[in-house]
Amino acid sequence: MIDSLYMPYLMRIEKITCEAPGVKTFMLKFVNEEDQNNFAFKAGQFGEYSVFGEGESTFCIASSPTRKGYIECTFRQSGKVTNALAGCEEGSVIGFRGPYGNIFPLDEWKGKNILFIAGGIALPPMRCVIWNALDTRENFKDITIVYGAKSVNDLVYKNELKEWEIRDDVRLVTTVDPGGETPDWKGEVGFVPSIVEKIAPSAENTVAVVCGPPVMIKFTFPVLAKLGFRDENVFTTLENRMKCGFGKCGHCNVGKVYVCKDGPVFTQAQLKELPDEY
Amino acid sequence: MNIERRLVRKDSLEKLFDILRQNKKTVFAPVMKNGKASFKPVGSFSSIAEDYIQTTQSSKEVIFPRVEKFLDYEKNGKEVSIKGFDYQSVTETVLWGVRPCDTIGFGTLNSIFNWDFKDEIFNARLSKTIILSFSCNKSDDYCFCTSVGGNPGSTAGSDILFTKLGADGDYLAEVVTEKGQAIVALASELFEKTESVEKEKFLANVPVKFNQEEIRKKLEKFFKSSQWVEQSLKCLGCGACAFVCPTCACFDIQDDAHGKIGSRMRCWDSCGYSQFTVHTSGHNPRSVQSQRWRQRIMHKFSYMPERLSVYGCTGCGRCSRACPADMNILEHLISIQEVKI
Amino acid sequence: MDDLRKRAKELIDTSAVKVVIGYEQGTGNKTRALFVENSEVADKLIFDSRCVQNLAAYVTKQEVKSKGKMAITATLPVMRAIIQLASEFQVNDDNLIVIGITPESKIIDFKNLEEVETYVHQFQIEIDARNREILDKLDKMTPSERWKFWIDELSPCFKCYACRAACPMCYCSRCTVDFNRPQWIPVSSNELGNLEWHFMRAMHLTGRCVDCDACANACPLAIPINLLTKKMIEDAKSDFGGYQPSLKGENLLSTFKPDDKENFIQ
Amino acid sequence: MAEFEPKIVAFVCNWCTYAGADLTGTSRIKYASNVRIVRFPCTGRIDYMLLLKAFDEGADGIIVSGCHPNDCHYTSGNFHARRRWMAFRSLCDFIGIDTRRIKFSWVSAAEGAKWADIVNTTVASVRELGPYDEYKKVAKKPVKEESHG
Repeated sequence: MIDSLYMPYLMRIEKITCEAPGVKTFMLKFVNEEDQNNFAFKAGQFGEYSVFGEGESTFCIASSPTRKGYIECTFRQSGKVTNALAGCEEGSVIGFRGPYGNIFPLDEWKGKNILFIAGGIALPPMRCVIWNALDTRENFKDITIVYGAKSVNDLVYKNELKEWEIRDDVRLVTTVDPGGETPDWKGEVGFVPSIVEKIAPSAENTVAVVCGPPVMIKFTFPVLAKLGFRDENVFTTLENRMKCGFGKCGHCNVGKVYVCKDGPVFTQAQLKELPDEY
Repeated sequence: MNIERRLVRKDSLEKLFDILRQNKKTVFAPVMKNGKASFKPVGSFSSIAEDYIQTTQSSKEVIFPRVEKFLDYEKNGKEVSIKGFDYQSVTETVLWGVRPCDTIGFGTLNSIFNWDFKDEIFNARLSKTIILSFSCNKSDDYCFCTSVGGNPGSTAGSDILFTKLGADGDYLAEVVTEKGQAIVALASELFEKTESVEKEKFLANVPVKFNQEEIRKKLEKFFKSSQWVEQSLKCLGCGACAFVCPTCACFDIQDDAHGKIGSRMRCWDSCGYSQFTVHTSGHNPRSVQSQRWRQRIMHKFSYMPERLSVYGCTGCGRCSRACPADMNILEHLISIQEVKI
Repeated sequence: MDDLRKRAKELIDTSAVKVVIGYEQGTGNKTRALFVENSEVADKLIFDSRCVQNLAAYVTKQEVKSKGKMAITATLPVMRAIIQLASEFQVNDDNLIVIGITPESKIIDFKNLEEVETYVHQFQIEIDARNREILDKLDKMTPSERWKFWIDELSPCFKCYACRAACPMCYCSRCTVDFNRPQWIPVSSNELGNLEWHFMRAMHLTGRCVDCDACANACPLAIPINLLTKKMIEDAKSDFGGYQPSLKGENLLSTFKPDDKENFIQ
Repeated sequence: MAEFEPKIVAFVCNWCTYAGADLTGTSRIKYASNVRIVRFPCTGRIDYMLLLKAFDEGADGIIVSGCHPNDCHYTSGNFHARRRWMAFRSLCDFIGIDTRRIKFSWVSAAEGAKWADIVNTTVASVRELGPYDEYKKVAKKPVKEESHG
């Protein structure tokens, strides 16, 4: 039987983790073992997750390709499909199409320092590449993670943040917006761009990966420029509305680019060539 | 293959139609309703409309239906079973009476659906469709095929192109593809050998109005022009232009649920809708109509030639005819060409 | 026509308004909306029997509204639409001047919307003879025949929403069909999706429709969708004594009378 | 073939008809079990689209019921509802939806017997009309066959 591009894999929800209010992580395994064996992806790629009867929703694969046998996704309950997903229980079967899109060029980053800057729910797209880098730690020099959220409650992957904090081969700086701290909060207090400016990482031989809400990105780019980062070395992901995931449905088209095909990973240099429609 | 030229007597067309029907082919042909011609499955030759310049909708619907089901699912507790597209359901279909500006559009759609990933469902429909087109012997002010690389007697995309030789004349049949030859083989006695015929004089005269290469070059630097706002002020933001267009292929993917069972399908969508690009957060990258109108033109005349090596317009003029606010694409393209940068 | 142009120029030159919305010669034999923002452009203004697009659809359009105070060339249906919009707080005397225009192309100067309302109230909303005939024909059918008629008529609808876009009363920034939680109307343009879309549209226009036929004129597929709203106008007449758009803002379906008469509630 | 059992969905208000239906039960009055009751705060809340949705999902008949005029818990919800029903019903009729399958009624909290009667007569009349195939055909028709409208 020939299947179409639109046929999803059936995935079983193995484990559900509540990350923050309205934010959940699903660990998904292929229902069909053969699908599992034929499946491969790289850091940065995304998929179309679906609840049958509700529709499909686009988000990244949040687990690292170095961890085999499953994929993970993290989403915030916000629309029709993510709400339906949030209502699923462990053991339920959902749909997944993918992987789609381009990748973070980890091969090109060998021998470099990596600076990860994430805000709020935008850590998941970065978690994949962070773990990928940490699992192949010998390939990179210093790894720094700056992660901020509105409040302590909104920080996702709290267990992993602890793990990264303990590790001595990665520097983790967490921050919450002023007013979002709790009495026993030990991290920074302040907006992500100003924390980046404060810790002032060296731009020398460093790539920066920035994911977060538009306003965070808008104010982080100039800080990075001031620190001497070149546009080609600053990476981010675009989150345009998508439907098909493979460059046909037209939704994510921005200028000559199909975000689902040419992205979601772009350098700041590439973004500067694009019309401001993302 | 070389184009074979044959002569089909005017009263042989009906015989050809009947032979197609006898061979169990579904024939889609223009039918008149409420004063508008549109493609419908047709059972008898007499119901085919004759006097029309252009159908209101393009014939793309036969290959890219407005609702296309991909899969059926059935839920059972936490389990789900799914059944994919039913390729057996795609049967041999004949498109009868298509204009050359429509047939060229199938090439464009083919580029969209196959430029990278291959869309098997589209391909299944395209490969099962036989395109019998008819040259245009009349045109109106909305037509501009000759400005976008087509012409009223273009064989591009057709399996057989018929050209009526004079008001009450017979037809020249140009057999373009093997699919066309297979049709000839079904009714070889109707396709007579003929001397070379000058078909040009029987074709509609559609003057060239602009140069699309020039437009494309101009658009490179035209993104920030105030013209988009001026042109689109009267645009009401409906999707009529996109839905009648032979090359517009944007779609949405939706589920249709009935209790435990349901299906997933794609349905037509339009970049002119305000909701087309809205993020779940509420952020809308193209929040005003001028941006959406710009996207429509840029996509057809700049992005598509760059990415897919085809232009997204066949000059059929349907969008202009269908527009409730008289947004005329030809007029707008000419005014873009005339702007000095 | 000269009067109209003169009036438009005056309004622009004296900065009374930023934009005058009127008609110009379109392509083919069509007319279309013209937005006069400087007085030279005013010479393009025309008015004749072809000018049937309901320009009131533009006064709620963000891009037009944001220009500043507007003036609008208004035939009777447009005036009705304006009053209805005013009753729904979409326009008011501070952001809109109405240039009335009679079928004989005579200009009527209105000082304010109240005067427009007074003018509008001289005329009842009446279904034209041609459509009345069709309605009568449909009335004589059995429900099953009507069902067949509508499923068939609506089947070509590909949900381009030109009817919604052209309707001055459909100004919601997010229409019921655009909601997916819940998904009130099936997105696909299948029989059910089309039926429910047009059903919902007709219900939302009940007591608000100004009978301008903009929806039917806009439909690229010539589906007689205005029959639905016309029927609702007729029934409003027999059930509730009819309605007129009114600045008092008492819409038929947002008000009631304790003694409304029906014959079907047990 | 088993006898056709109509599926009836009843949209009722919380304060009168639902309480009335409750009384039917506590009074041990038997009535047809074909009805599925959906409770609303007020008839004014019963969106007409919900009635169409009931048909979409396979209902053969519908009952809509609430407080008698002047008895509305919210003063005027049922008056608003009445106007909407009048409009809704005439649009249904015009589009060809079988209005014999939609029963509107006022049933107070004291009218347990009336509720039983409304249900029984509705079930009987819908049973006579048979399954609402006309609507079901449109609602459930597979998508692929519709693509060439």
